[in-house]
Amino acid sequence: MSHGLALDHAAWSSPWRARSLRDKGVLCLGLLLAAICLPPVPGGAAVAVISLALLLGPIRVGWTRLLRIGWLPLVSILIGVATVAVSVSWADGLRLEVTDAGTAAAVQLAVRALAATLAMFTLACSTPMIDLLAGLRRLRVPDPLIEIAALIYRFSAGLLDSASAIHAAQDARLGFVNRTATMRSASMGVAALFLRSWDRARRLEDGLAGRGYTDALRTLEPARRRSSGFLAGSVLLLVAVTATALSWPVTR
Amino acid sequence: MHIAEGFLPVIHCVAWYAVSAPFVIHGARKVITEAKEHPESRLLLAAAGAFTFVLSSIKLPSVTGSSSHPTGTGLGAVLFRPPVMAFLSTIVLLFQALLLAHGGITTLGANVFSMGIAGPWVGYALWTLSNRLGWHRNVGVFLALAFADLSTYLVTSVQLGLAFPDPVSGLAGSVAKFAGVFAISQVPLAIAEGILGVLVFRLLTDVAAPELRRLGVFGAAKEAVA
Amino acid sequence: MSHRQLSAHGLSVRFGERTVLADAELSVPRGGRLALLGANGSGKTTLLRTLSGAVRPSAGRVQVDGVDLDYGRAGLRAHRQVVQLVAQNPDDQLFAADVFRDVSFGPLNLGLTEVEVRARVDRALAVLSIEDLAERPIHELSFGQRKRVAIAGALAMEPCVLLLDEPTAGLDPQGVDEMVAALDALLAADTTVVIATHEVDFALWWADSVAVLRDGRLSCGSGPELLGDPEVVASARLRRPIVLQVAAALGLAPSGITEVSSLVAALSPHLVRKL
Amino acid sequence: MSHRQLSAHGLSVRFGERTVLADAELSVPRGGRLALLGANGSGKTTLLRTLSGAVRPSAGRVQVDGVDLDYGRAGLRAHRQVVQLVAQNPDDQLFAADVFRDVSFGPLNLGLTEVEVRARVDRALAVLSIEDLAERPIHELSFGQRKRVAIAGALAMEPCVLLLDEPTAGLDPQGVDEMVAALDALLAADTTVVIATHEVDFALWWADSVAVLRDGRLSCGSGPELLGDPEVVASARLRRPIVLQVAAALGLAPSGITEVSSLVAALSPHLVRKL
Repeated sequence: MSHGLALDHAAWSSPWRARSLRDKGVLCLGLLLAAICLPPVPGGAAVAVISLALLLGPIRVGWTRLLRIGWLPLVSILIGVATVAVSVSWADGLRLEVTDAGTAAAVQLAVRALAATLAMFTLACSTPMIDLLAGLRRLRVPDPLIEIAALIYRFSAGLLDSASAIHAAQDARLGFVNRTATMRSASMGVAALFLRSWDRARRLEDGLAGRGYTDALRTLEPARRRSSGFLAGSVLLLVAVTATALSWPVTR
Repeated sequence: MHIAEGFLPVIHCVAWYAVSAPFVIHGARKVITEAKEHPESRLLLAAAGAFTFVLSSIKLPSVTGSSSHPTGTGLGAVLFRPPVMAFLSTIVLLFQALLLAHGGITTLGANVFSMGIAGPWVGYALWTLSNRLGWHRNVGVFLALAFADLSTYLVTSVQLGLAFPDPVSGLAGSVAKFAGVFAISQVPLAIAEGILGVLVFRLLTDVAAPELRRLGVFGAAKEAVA
Repeated sequence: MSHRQLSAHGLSVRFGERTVLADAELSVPRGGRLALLGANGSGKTTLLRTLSGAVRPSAGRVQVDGVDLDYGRAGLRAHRQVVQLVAQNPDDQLFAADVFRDVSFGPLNLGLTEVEVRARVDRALAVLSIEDLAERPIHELSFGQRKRVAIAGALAMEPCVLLLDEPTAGLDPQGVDEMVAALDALLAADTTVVIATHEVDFALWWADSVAVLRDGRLSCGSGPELLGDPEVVASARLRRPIVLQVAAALGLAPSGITEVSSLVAALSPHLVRKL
Repeated sequence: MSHRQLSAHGLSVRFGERTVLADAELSVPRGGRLALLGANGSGKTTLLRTLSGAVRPSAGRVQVDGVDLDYGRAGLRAHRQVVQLVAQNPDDQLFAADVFRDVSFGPLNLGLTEVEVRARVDRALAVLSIEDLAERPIHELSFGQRKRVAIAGALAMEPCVLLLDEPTAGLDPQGVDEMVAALDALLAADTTVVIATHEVDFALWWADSVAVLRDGRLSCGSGPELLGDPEVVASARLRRPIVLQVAAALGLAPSGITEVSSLVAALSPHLVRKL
């Protein structure tokens, strides 16, 4: 975890990792779909609450980690929502104003984006990237593409560590003391990273040849637990959310 | 700045997926052909993808003193060509969404179009044009990187503007609004990315000439000149 | 695994103008522990790579049971099931996201069925006592753990001979202990183990026999004899192991001294009284 | 360079839930050789990074001449001219194309004139006896050479204290000799040298004093005393140095024993006769 990707670490340590992708996929992608398809209130709100309960409950992300993961999308949602809320016009000089229609659209957007983000977290925090790629393979995405994606994942971890080590070393020698130095440091760092990623690939190719690598990077998939109960429960939950959301305006 | 998860209405999500798909499939086909002809290129393509991913997650100083993430797609387009970048950017954006919570799955199609297709093609077009006009390589690199970055953000502004027309001033207003928030603040960053690219390229020609030759970067420059 | 006789005769390797190995002779003792000693850049890694079939010698030959290594596709494929090389840096060999997937790579390339592959992975992890790491992501493992995973990946090919490049480099004392336990388990599982190292104290203690690389040539023999010889270690740009330095300073013959306890045993008769 | 007093008081560092350092106290002896010992993952690197200002402690403080380190921009900038850290892996520190350009990186950032930068680079290369490498591309250098270039890069900042993380890791005996000569040259140039290592034999021989990291806490003292204590080394997940193992097996007190010659000297009076 030295590279500090909190989402990645959460996924690998989640109790749900051993569940089959089919089960998790139906639930998590179902929630995501509900978040963007259903009216934000109550559909999106319900998805947000359910996702939050799943994340803090069975997926065991924990509050502190969730905040650490969540602040970046939260900030970017807020900037976007604020931009939608404020209207501009320039017919008679530049004017900024907040209209009722703008505010309503902004609130709807905020709820939908928040719900979708939390729904996406249920997948990202319970399923390592590599399992998702294995799922894509089963969806007939060609092998070479999956292999390259899996290697990108593996290389990225080491390269992120290199990037932070280079940054620390440059900082220690005052590499970010002013703008000129910063530009020089950044360019040297990027060039060094390029060479390192290239070198890494070459050396790995050598190492894999000894293990019989010719034209495919086949590996065996670890066993995963399928549960029809889990699947049925997920479907029921999604149906319930959808039904409630669609009948909401009628019952009110 | 990618479009966050859940930010676009469902129709827009589907539409951008549909618009991006042909480009990504075209890139993926090229990648598959390359991987089948030269098995070792899988590892090199993966190195290129990891490089792009890490580049997009490190901070870049801006001329104004604030800092932001470079898109890296201009550099990628020059080094690895736009079709390959369309594929690699899709992977990188998927990773950014699921590993960094930056971007999203529902907005992946839109983000791929701005960062993986529009940016690289604009950058590559300027790189080729500059080479053809016989301009200095540094000019080509600067233009490619700066405008790949800038066009990515402009396209993002248009995408958001289309999704959220301003109740007062309509589509024009909303695009101007988002461009104001994202693209204008991006101009200094685009310039910074362009300058950085020139410096990086100078270093790479010093120490990585064989690698660049293998990628065909020098060849492209020469071919375009001739 | 049945023991196979791996040997090299008149092996020369040249890279451009540089001669790395010159007429090297080596016969790997079956089922034993051989330590290959040499300074950095002395050609240890090249020798291991040549033995594994990854480098084709400019002259001489590598043999298994007296039969020359055939550098064709099928020949190399067969050779990889006899000899496996574990690189010094585990990241040169580990490519998958988690341990289980990575170790399964080699056996899958052998064209085995899924059941057989699963069994091989389980066996390899068990020999190295890293069953508990099976589902862990490789990028979260410590350096020592990654080293053992890389060994498991090679072991799953079920070779008769395992060549390890600097297996203890970068490991702290506890890491070395764990590596020694792993090597013992390999030997117990009937694998011949060859390590390349410059750590003379460790090599003297661990190995049954040693081979020292000097100017591209190999001298083979017993540890105390070769590593206790000031002329040999100097020309190999190594140093004498500490216990042999002590023995020499006190005028004791090196033979039989491989570690602290054998040094103390050799010394005891000469002490005035038990201190 | 004038000597400055680097010290740490009540230093605690936590990463998330993990406590790496807990209330560590350290006073670096001016102009001396301090070895910081600990197993992999014991927090050696974190301690060095905290002393260098790269990591901000959760509690406690780092001081220079009794003045708290100020983590503002200017404070850190001043601190980096007092303390420099050399990472274990030279490749994490070398990013320029050739040696001259790499070593000049720090001095250039200090805003010195070209003449001054050139003078500093020349001095640093001279101290490490690598003037002949100045124009060489870094990727052509051996591992040991790269390690010395990384030290030259830190030295060109002209710090009073140089912290080296595992300076001997991965080096063969000749590489270690060259590193020792480089460290001696640093000391002769009035630099205080602190090394972090798990190589107990080397640390015992080289250092004037040692600090052992156990469960995030530091124990400081003399090498023979601390490293000869079975309880200390066991709880630090280290081992006793070989000469101290021999001394203990023979019933000799560890004090004063740091290498083969001092062991032999301590032993001689107890021998029946010169063997």
